[in-house]
Amino acid sequence: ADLTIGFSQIGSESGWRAAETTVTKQEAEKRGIDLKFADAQQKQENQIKAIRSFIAQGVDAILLAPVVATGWDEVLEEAKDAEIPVVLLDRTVDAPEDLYMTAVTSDLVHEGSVAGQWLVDETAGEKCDIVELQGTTGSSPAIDRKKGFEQAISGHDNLNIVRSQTGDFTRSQGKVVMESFLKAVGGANICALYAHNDDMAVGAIQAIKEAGLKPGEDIKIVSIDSVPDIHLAMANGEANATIELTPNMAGPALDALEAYLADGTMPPKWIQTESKLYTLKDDNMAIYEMKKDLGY
Amino acid sequence: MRSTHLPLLITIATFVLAYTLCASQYPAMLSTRVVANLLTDNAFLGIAAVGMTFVILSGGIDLSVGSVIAFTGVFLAVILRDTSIHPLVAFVLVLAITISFGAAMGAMIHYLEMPPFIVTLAGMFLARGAAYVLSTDSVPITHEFYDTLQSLYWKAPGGGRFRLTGMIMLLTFLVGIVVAHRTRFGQNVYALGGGLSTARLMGVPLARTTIGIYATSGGLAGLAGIIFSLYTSAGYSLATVGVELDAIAAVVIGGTLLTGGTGFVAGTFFGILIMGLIQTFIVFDGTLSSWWTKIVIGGLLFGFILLQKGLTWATTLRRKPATEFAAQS
Amino acid sequence: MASVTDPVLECRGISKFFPGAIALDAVDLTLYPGEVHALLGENGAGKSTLIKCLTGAYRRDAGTILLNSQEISPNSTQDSQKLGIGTVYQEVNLLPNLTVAENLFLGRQPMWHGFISQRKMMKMARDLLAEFGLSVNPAEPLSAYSVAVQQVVAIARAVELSGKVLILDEPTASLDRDEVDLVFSVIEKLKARGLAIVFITHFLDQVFEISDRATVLRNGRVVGTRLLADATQTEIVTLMLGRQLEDRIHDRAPSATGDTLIELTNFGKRGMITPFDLTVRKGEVVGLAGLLGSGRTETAEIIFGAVQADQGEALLEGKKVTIKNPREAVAHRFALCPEDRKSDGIVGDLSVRENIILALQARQGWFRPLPKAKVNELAEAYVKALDIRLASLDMPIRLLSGGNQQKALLARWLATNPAFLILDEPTRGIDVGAHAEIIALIEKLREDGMALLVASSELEELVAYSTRVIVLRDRRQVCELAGDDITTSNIVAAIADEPMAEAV
Amino acid sequence: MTAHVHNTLRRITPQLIILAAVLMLNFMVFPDFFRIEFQNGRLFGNLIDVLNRGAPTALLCIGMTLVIATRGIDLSVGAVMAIAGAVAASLAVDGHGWHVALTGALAVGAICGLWNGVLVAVLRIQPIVATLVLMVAGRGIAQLVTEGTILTFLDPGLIHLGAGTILGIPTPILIWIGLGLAVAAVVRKTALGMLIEAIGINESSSRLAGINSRVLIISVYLISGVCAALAGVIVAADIKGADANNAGLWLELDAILAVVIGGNSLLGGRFSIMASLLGALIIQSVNSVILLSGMPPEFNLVIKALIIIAILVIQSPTVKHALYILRASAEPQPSDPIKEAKESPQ
Ligand SMILES: Nc1ncnc2c1ncn2[C@@H]1O[C@H](COP(=O)(O)OP(=O)(O)OP(=O)(O)O)[C@@H](O)[C@H]1O
Ligand SMILES: Nc1ncnc2c1ncn2[C@@H]1O[C@H](COP(=O)(O)OP(=O)(O)OP(=O)(O)O)[C@@H](O)[C@H]1O
Ligand SMILES: [Mg+2]
Ligand SMILES: [Mg+2]
Repeated sequence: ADLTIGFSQIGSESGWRAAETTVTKQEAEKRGIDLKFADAQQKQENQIKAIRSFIAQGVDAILLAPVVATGWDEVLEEAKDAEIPVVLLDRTVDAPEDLYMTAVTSDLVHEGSVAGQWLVDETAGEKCDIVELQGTTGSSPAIDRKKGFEQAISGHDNLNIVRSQTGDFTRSQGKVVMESFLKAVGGANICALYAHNDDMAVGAIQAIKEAGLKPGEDIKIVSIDSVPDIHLAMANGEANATIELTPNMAGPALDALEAYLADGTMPPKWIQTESKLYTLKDDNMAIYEMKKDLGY
Repeated sequence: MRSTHLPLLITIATFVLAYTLCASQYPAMLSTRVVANLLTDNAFLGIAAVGMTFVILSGGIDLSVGSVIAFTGVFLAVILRDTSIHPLVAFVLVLAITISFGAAMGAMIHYLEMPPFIVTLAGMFLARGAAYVLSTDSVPITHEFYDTLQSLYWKAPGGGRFRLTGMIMLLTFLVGIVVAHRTRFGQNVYALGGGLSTARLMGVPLARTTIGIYATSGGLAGLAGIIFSLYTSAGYSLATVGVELDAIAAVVIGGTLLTGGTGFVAGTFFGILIMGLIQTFIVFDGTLSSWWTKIVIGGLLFGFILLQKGLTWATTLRRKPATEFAAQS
Repeated sequence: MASVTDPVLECRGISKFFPGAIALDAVDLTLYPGEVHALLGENGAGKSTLIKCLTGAYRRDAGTILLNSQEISPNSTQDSQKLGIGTVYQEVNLLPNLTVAENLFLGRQPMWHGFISQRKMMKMARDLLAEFGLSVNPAEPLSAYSVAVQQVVAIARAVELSGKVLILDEPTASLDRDEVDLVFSVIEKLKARGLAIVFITHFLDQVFEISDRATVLRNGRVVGTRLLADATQTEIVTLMLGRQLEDRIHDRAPSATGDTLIELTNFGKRGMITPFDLTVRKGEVVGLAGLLGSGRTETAEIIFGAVQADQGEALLEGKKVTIKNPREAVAHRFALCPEDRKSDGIVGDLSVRENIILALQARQGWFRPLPKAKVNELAEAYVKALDIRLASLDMPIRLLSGGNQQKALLARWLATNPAFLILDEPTRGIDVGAHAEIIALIEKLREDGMALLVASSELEELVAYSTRVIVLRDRRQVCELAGDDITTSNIVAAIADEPMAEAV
Repeated sequence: MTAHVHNTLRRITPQLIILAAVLMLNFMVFPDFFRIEFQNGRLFGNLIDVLNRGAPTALLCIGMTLVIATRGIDLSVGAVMAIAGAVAASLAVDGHGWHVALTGALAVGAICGLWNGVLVAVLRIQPIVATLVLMVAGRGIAQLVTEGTILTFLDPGLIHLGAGTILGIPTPILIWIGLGLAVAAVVRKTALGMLIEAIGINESSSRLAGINSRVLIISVYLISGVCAALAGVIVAADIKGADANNAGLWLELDAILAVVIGGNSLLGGRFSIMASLLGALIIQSVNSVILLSGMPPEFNLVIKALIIIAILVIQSPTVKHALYILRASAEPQPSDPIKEAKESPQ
């Protein structure tokens, strides 16, 4: 391969991220790029170490999926000094724009507000008490998706978040926390569930079923990511809406890099991926079939 | 040369051997960049590991360091954001907090006779919880003093940057070595590790030493937190999860026995380097999937332990057969 | 001699209660400068407890302590060290992971500009140890040396610490004659310097040799203080026991008559013990004599499989057997009562009852627990037979006094009804009364047809019960004595002799 | 027999009191806490949740107690849970029945335990480091099996183990109580318990007394591995999928904490499985307080830390001793009975 690109991935903490890794590797292979992959096990320090090692190794470019927004200035500066372009994947950083070439991301706040807006439309002014399953406390998706959702429902007095607790982005915690919501608030009093990711929603659906309620009908469910299992649930009428976060961030990123390395075309600073809303109106079974082998 | 220096020599030999092997595979690993990175990237871990070495030498363990580092970072970031305090004052403040925190854990361990594992586990929850309460967001630090500190580096030929933080780590190790072997406090730490009741009968001031050990570890975790905040220019409550396990692994790879009483601060330094080397090697290789990364790290950890065990066994077998199991009890 | 001066140390009405036991009941003790004061009593009389209360290792429940007429109240051993009271506790209490020099000077290291001066410390250590006739490398970790060496180091450390009072709790238990002499010469020097020295031991000869006065404890009470110049051994023993010790005439043990039980040929391990041949018959007591480090313990361990032999073979009643580990040895009905009871013998937190049945249970297997009734019956029988003093069978064995722990260990092995019993220093730390009982016990076991191998530093004792004595030197058997040749002087001669043709 | 029951009761009294106190705290933040209904074919209520959600920790506790009794520690149980869940799920996905999946998972757990045991007992690596190896590598192995995805399965038999009920009681509750009682009975009715304690207190003495310490130590790690595997299967079955990334994450710390709250010493020796199980329930009740209190999640850890510190302080030997003295000094000095006790056996 004539191009060597380093990819510093956060880790493999969720199915979505595993899919992103798979897709990135596929995209690199498709283009004949030698991809150096480094898994940081959820630690920023490991990501910084990896980037420094990439620089020491003299790669042609670096893909970085940053675990957190802050703290990249120093190492990005080193990359810049070594004239290695850096492309950010799926999250941006709090660093001067000249330190990286471009960022291919969705807008986390926007995702939250799409979910909120869907619920606003769905309830159409009827009173609705919402429970919220937050992501890992302190993680940027948890903070931004909460923020976006709250923005969208603010001003609609019929919508109220009555309980909000972290489900750590995991299916089992989603189920456990939903169980406690059902008891603490009372299943009949919950009108909708907003989960920061689909995995927690899938867990919560099971808790709702075990409590003798019908997910999707008795309790409306909206979540984010669009992983295969939530489409399966939607096909069964057990969930209502999901917002897609595409795992294919590498495609646009590598396109931009190749163009730049070929003739110096500067891409825009932000390549935003679409946050597509899927509802029961879509052919969820087909989407499930399509997505299930993507490595989620 | 004391016969007890053997584990230290073995660790150093292991490192040299491993480095040579890595370099023969990837010549770029000989560059000053890699050397400088080993120092800079592991600075905070190294400093925390010095504290951990003292704790483990005394027969204890400190699970709270990762959380204390995160807390320090968040505390600094929040205080520098919300007040106009100078960072140096903030450093003093945060060190005072972490030292007292460590001392409080030491006091609980000594006066309430509770096992360190559990006390520091509770401390780990508490410190991280406190970080969350301060801020769940990651808070950037944008003080010009930080920029000044960050711009202090020496750029070696070949592009390696030897930064202030790495030098502070080296200094910490030097001080640690002197304290461990040349002061009464250090000797008392070893004494504690040799046996608590015996140390008591020999007149070692247990309360003072125990509290001192955990205060040292807390303080060094605080210093590591300051270094980490310099490293990332931010404070983040989810940072450095599990760093305590890395520090423990470094101490153990460095030849210190977890049962306490035997080991060297200098060994920990090479333990840190060996761990950094493993990571660098994996990144240079760049073909391992997420899961193979974990398996390989575990496998290499096992390999090092085994190598150490084997060398120790081979060299001590001839010396003292009679005390084969007296040594373990 | 001492009454003209003021006492250095006075204890008045010291009491100590343990849950389930009164260890000390209003004990008085007065020490004058320049005297060696023996503290005597049976196992469990409270000697060690008194020492620990005095030095602040235990918190006393009542009583006052006066040092030079000033009331003191040490709360920790550190306090008492600062007050000039140096102590050697009963079990060697040093740190095996530190070097000899570090152990000697822990807490008082020579400083140079605020840092410990290793060089000075090594020199001081070498000088100090030379006084005790020990030429070990002070830079080696203490664990490299035998219990005996460690004991001497502990004494040296205590001597260094004692500005006013030196307390020695059974310091000579694991020393042999030469070392004892060295220790005594140091004690004499300190005495001349005006120190008060407390000396605890079960060797009455040593008491009379070095001590000026003796205080006798029984069941936690002082039963008398005597000037030793005016007292006889019998008087002291009677005071200790509360009864007369029967004089037992030891018949020379008859030469073995029984069948051969075990036959070892060319048994040994490189670097540890030179290969040896050994035959033990039923109804025979083979004694092992030698200096410290001569390989007695190693011989015992290798026969029991605690250390695996790398050559040689073993025949048990004519059949070839392997002894790869203690488990196999126990299965062959071997038993070993180890020398270091604290680290190799007792299981501290288990009850006395469980400790007694431990080996038997291990042999029975995990899934065949001994019935409760049987356990109680066994434990009670042995506590009675060996006169083990305890508050209850349920108390953890670590709370027993040293001598009583030793007896409980003996009980553990007797309970397995062994065919071949190996005893390594069986009477270490045992009081005179029990001492006689154990010797009697050994004789009885022999008469019952058991085969015994006993390693001991007490030659009189060896002479009393052995049918044969094997002398070791430098980890090899150098001589075997039998019948009327077994006398202390012959053994001493054999130990001292240059290696010659008399080798086995 | 009754004396035995009496002793057990006395041993677990502190844990029972603490559990009661934490449950009362639950009641204070959520008055309906004790309500249990029969709904939808199963018992339904917070108390049931505590028992049900406590299952993984409780199962880990059983093995962990034995390991800790031998003076060891097993950090790998969380990773072993992930491996076992992954193996069960992949077997189920391949169309094998639930018993094959379960057997396979348990076998893998046993192998993991064996590995740990051999490292500790044969290679003499310190337990905390020996099991750290599998803790780090194990999750990777689990992800290797699931390829990083959540491996979803539909086998009703397997799902029943985690999410089903028997006579209205969630299966996990029956499993952990059953296994806990069984293991506790086995170690106490045979000599195993005492021999394990002996090894934990003084291995050298135990070996010289003829105890096969090597095999015993390997066995306890093996049991721990199997318990972890069972917990892993339950956790996977509960969500109908194996989540190799998160199953059992940091649960080893909860298990160790539970053992300590159960009053067992980390230095080995005397142990009580019952007390550890109560410890697991106490931890789960603390989690329940946090969930029911409705506090924002950023306070979760602080609340948990403070409650745990309070529990540990109450349980610490020093405080216990102080309470003992207080109680003893309230009564007249019991000097005479003691003297009798001392003299009677002689
Ligand atoms: N911590 C304790 N708890 C309960 N009883 C104890 C404790 N320590 C000692 N004892 C008991 O106190 C008594 C005195 O023990 P001590 O060790 O002082 O005897 P000793 O005279 O030194 O005997 P020996 O000659 O065997 O060493 C013994 O009966 C012992 O069982
Ligand atoms: N004076 C000494 N200097 C150096 N090493 C010694 C000395 N005395 C003993 N040792 C070492 O300690 C080890 C154990 O000795 P130990 O005294 O237990 O042997 P032993 O023959 O069983 O004597 P005993 O049973 O009489 O104490 C020996 O292998 C020896 O190497
Ligand atoms: Mg004593
Ligand atoms: Mg010996």
